[in-house]
Amino acid sequence: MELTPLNESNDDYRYYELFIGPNHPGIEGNFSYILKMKGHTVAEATPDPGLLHRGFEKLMERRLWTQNLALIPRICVPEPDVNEVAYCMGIEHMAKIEVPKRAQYIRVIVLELARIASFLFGVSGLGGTTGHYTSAQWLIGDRDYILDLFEWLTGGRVYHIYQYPGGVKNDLPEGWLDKLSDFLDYMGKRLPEYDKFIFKNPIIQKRTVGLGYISADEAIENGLTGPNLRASGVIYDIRKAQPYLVYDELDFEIPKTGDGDAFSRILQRRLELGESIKILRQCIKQIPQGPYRTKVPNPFQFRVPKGSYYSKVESSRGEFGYYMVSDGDVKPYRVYVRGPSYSIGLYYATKALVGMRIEDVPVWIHTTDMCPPDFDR
Amino acid sequence: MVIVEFLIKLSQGFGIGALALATGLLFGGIARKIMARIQRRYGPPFTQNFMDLFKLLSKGSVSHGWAFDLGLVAGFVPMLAALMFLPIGPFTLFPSDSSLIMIVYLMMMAYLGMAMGVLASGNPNSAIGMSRALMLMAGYEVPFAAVIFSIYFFSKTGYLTQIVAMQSGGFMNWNIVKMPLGFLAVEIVLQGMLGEKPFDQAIAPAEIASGPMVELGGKYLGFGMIQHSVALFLETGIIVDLFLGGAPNFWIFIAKQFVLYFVVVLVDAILPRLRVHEATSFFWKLPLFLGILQAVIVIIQGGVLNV
Amino acid sequence: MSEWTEIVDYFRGRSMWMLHYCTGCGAIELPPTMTSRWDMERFGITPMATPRQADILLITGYLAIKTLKRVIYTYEQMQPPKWVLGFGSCTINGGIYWDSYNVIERLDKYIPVDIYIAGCMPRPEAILDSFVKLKEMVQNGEAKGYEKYVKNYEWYKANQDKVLKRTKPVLERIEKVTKIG
Amino acid sequence: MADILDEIRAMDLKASWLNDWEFEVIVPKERIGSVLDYLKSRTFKGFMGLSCVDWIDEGKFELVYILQSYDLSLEAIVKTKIPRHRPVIESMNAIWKLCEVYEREMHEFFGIEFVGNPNLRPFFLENWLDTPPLRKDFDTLAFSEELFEFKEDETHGINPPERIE
Amino acid sequence: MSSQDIEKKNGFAPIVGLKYLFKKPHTVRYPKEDLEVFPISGNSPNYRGFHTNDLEKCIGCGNCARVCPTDAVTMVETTDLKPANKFAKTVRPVFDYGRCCFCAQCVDVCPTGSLQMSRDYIHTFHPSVSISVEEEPEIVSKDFIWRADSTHVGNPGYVRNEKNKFDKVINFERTAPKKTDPAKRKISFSKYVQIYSKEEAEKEASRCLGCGACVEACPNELHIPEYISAISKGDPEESLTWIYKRNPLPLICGEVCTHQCEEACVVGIQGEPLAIRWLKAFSASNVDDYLKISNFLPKSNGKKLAAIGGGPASLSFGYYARLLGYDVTIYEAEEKLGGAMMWGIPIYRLPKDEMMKDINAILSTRIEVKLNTKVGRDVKFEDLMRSYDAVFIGVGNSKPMTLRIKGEDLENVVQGLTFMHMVNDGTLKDLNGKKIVVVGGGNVAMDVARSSVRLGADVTIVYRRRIKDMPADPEEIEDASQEGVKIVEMGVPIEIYGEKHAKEFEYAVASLVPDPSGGRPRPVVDDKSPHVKISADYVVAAIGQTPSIDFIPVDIQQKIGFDGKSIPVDEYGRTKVKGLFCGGDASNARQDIISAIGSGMRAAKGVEVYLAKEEGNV
Repeated sequence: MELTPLNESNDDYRYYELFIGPNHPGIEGNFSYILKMKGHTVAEATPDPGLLHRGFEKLMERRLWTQNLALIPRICVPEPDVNEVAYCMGIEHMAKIEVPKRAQYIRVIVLELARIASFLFGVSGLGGTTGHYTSAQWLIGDRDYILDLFEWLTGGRVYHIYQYPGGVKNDLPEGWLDKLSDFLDYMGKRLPEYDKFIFKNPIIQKRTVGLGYISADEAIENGLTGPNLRASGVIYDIRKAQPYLVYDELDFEIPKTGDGDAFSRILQRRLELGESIKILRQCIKQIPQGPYRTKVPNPFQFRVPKGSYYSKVESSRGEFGYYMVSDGDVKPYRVYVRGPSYSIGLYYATKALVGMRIEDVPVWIHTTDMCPPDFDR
Repeated sequence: MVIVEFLIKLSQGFGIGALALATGLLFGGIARKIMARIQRRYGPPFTQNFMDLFKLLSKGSVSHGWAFDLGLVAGFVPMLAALMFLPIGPFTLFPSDSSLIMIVYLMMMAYLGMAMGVLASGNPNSAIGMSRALMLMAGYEVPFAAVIFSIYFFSKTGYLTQIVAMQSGGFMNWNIVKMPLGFLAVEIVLQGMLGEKPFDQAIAPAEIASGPMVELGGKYLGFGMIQHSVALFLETGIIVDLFLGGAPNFWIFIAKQFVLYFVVVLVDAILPRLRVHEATSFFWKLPLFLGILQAVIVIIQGGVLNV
Repeated sequence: MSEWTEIVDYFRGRSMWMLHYCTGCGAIELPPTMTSRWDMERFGITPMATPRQADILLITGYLAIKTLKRVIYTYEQMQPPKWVLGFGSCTINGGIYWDSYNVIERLDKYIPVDIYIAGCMPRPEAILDSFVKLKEMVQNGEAKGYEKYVKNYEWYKANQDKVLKRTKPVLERIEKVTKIG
Repeated sequence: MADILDEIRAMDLKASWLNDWEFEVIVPKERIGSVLDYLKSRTFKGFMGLSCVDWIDEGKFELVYILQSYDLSLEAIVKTKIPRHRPVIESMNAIWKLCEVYEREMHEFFGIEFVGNPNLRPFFLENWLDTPPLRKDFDTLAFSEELFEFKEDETHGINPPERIE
Repeated sequence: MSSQDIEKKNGFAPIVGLKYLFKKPHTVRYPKEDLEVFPISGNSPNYRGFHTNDLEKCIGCGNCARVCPTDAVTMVETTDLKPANKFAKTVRPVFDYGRCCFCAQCVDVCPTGSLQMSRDYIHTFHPSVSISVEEEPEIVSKDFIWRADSTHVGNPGYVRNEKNKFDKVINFERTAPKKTDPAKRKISFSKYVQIYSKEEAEKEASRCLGCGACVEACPNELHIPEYISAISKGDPEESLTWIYKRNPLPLICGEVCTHQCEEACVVGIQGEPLAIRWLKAFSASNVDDYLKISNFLPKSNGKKLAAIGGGPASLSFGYYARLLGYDVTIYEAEEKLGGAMMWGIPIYRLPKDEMMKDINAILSTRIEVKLNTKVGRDVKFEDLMRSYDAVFIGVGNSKPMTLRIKGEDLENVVQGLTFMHMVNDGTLKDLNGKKIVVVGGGNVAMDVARSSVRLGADVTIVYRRRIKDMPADPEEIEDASQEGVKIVEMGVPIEIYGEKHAKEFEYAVASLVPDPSGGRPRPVVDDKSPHVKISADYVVAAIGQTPSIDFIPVDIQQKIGFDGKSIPVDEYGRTKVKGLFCGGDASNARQDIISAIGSGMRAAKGVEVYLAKEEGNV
């Protein structure tokens, strides 16, 4: 690459192009920003998505409703369960399938565990970008314990393929809840260490406090959702506002940080992690016995009645939505996936990154916890 | 006889080079082990760095022009040259020429040479990295200079051999006791010199894809690694000579070096990276303050109070 | 000379630096493999930020056409000796995206692959296992994919160009796309 | 809450609840801008997504705008149909700037032209010369077989029993 | 910890990390160590690894191949195994691990439970340096394709076995049709099984996996998956279109078919098979105008065919021949069409109006029917042969087999079909308080027994083997015993006592000896066998019958090779005499309606082939 000045005669600076990604440790996943740089400062950011584009929406139209269950976890790799749940909930709504209470509790457990795993993954990314490798190693190491739980429950470490229209595929294995409870105890011990090691760390605070400030109005205008939106002071959580599953039976709060900067974004996640643990503990106590799946027709005869529905789940990154259209056949007519990172990664980043120094770009990317596969699809 | 002497010196020089390299690599390996432990894992064998170096030297490499090659040589040779003047325990290759200023000057030369080389690669990442490295250098060289000034003033000499000699006779004579603030400043500076976190802005893999090293591959990276290892040995060695009273024999010298490096590694393990301007301004604040304070104390002690 | 080669190969096998490039979803199992739970640094494998420094390129799953281009650039930037690992089903025969319009089917048509790992995605154990295997292969001098690439460059190039440098539509158009202006 | 639907119906539009938090509005193509503008003024400030459904038998594309009201906790699904053979619609980037990227995506995947959108360059795909891929008449398997040169055994090795018909 | 607490900066807080310098790492040093977090060492006990397949248990239904979202499963012909049962196919799944995504959907849908996943997951392959680049992709992908067998069976992972089969996505429980209470139905001849409602039918149809194992079991190979799928879609008309392609008597078959298909149904291996028969009845009863949906176009090619007998074989022959454009004439000896269906099947199983619905639909294709015309008596067979282009014999079996015991010639010892004829034509109206012994275990025996119950009789069935060996439908047997029919197992008839009328019936309780040639066990009566006498007003022998083709001249009989039991024909129903075709019970191995329909249909096709050849010769 050459340090070529771009032809902008009215400017004395030498601009040059810098690729953040795809082959760059500072980017999440396989995604790229092409930055036009002015010294150490970003003058223009252009996202270059599609490096992970697999054409999910097309492939889903070619597969049976339930076959797609193997496909959709891959839309958001670090947190696959939200896809499964959102998709199944959409089907259940359209086909009017009742989901047993126990299955709903299990789904909440899975979702909240996935949220914790996703937090650990996301903040470890921050550790990686700021050079705080020890925290990255710790968090990913601890995330593995969640993967163990998932593996025992579902038979797969990352792609669980555990949800099924009408409930979940199999019951909790014997002793699983004890194991979960042990894990929560362990997390309870580790969390203060994380706080001291990461959140109270003066340099982490120096790097993130005040970085990438966004006001509440701007956040809404730019389509931010989830923790990123809440960190700006809009206390809106689908789990509270439009309770799905059994979230209305559980006692939890939406923490408020509201500074709108990078630090409050990770802090928001950290505080929500505490709430997740609270939810999980309640679930362990409250989970009822009983069936865990309503029987639905087998995959070859499973037809969803004509109609369309937008089903959504609060993921750790924001609102994960599935807009599904059925023409009454065994295959979906159209599935549109609304990834939570779409607006922030492809649109808001072009605004937010401008004027930012190069060293802050990866930090900003990681504090927004964006996940390229969910907008590349 | 001159020829024989020259040959002896030459082989001794090679010996020192090899020794410094081996020690540097070993330190690197042990540091990786320590880091790994803090990160709750086992880490690579402590000989890993040797294997890495060997592999790098056996690997194919791409040059980016003569300036690239020359730059690397210019980065590598001064570092080795500086090493020749370092009193290693009781041994000094050129006892009469261990001028501190010269060593520091040669070290800076090495970095500038490196800068020239990597800039020739044309990769913006390495340009950014190099500009960061130089900016950082501007940061830590100032407090370092302040401390050196104190030592000059205190020891009334610029030769390391003499500084070491002055500290003989027990722990209480070491400069670390006499100039604790200066030592503190230098330890922080050492963190910066070695490019360990929080001062690794120059390489910063996640930001600028390892900065200056971005276009170095194979043998070039191998030379970079040698340079880094030698620098590690040299820089810790200087501080051992300056503050820890040198050493009666080689092993103790290495042990002292390691203690210094150990602290660096621990800090490296628990702190993330600062922004580059923050790092520079940090050097101009705390370490510089300590350095100047030390200088003032020394001046007051030596000049005014005449202790 | 052969002893020398053996020694070199021994050290090459003990120090393999991988390129830190997440090409596909298999990359999600790399962080656990890299970090404290599985710790692949025990084998001397560390992630590297740039292709110049890397010895092994992990193709972690499917390759979108756009990524394929970057991967080829990356691969060609790497210095020999270099090795490619194909992770999971997608690199072998298309995997779950076998019918996708944007994902290649067989990786070794475009770059030479030294070792394939089954799984979707491979567990950390499987990844470590393949690293150990690759180490043995390197030490026995069996991993020579990079030489193959040089030897058969024309063939690889033709395959790459077929996918990357399309000049006319792949399928006959059924309906004309309406464009305005 | 329910009165929002009455208001919309008063505008001579079809609207119905999908569940407690979601309603859909069917809007003729000409009025889409004004309806979205109106909804935005009625607290539907969050733009959640833009989707498109290819009703190939009808010869229509259906654009689906998903809006979110944080104050009312409601989701509005606004649908409009445009002809398939000359898919043109005005861009909504005057109302939501971020609509631009969604429209760019729909342009790429369906070939819909958004009048007023300054940036309809290729986005996810590189060097795409075929039918836009998410259209129903695009056969992804055939494309894949052709481009990546592999053949699919449709029978899975099962030979259907020979029968007298 | 509150947010303010966390937010507080503390330069010394990170030192907490250093304590791990002196703690044991939590690294799992694979391959030296293994995970130790699960009840077993290594990966999780239900891990989704490589597949295992119990090749003996697998029936090759191919559901795994069809459900696979990655198209990784191929069914490949195998030669090295013996099939699990008579319906099993010889294909077995082969997995392409260059495709497989380990989602376990194939395991979830495996009806036999033979396909499972193991905990093994490691397989690496490195192409050798010597392979040429052109061959490499093929060689690599081949290395990851292998047949699932018992290689990994010792290390089971994701398993759906007998214990947790309900976790599968198959629905094992049948939606039973509504039946009238036994107490109520035993006093009435009205139909007691309700045809499915729409919801029931859709629910039942939605259990179908669509694998088509039933198709091969069906004597006429109906398009079963297609028509069930259409029902599940909620479209009985489309369903009937599929049925009508190979069966012009859908409602009759829907009510009384012997449903071989249900025996083959893969869902039945671990659960209850689909009620395929009732589903057919559902679609037939929900469509009024058959011919509209069957796309029948009246046409004529001027050729004339005759069919002897008015049973299902002839009707089927007539319909498909009409479809091909032939003019067909049916010669029926009785006053009504239907043959065995008319006279042999009781109306509580097959109401006559339902039967006539099917028959009338066929007749409305303008088939000529000559009732009360017995060939051989009213018309000469040779005349038929002369005046028609081809003749089809669909006379069925009318000569009953005899018990060959003493007292068989007494009055009130009747044959099953004769008895049923009497019931159906109304000559036998009341059996109140009478004791009836039925010998035999087939469907005719059941019909006789249950009709007698409805006429007020006290019925005992005497059968040579055990109940589970009975050839009758299990459902029939169950319903019969619910209605109060006594069943005597292993009763071998010895003698019937009485002077003019039968009074007493004696049988011996036999013991079962396994058949050395592998068939059903044989009852053996020896000296020790106890003999039982029961009183009987009627003894009905329902042990089968053979065709009677006396109307055919003896020379032709010899020519076609009639051996007294059946007429040999080829796959097109052709006998050895040119232009003479045969179908139905007279020539079929299986003697039921669906086989008769099948043979009629094949014969129609055979006529086409035959006449085309004839013309070619001219």
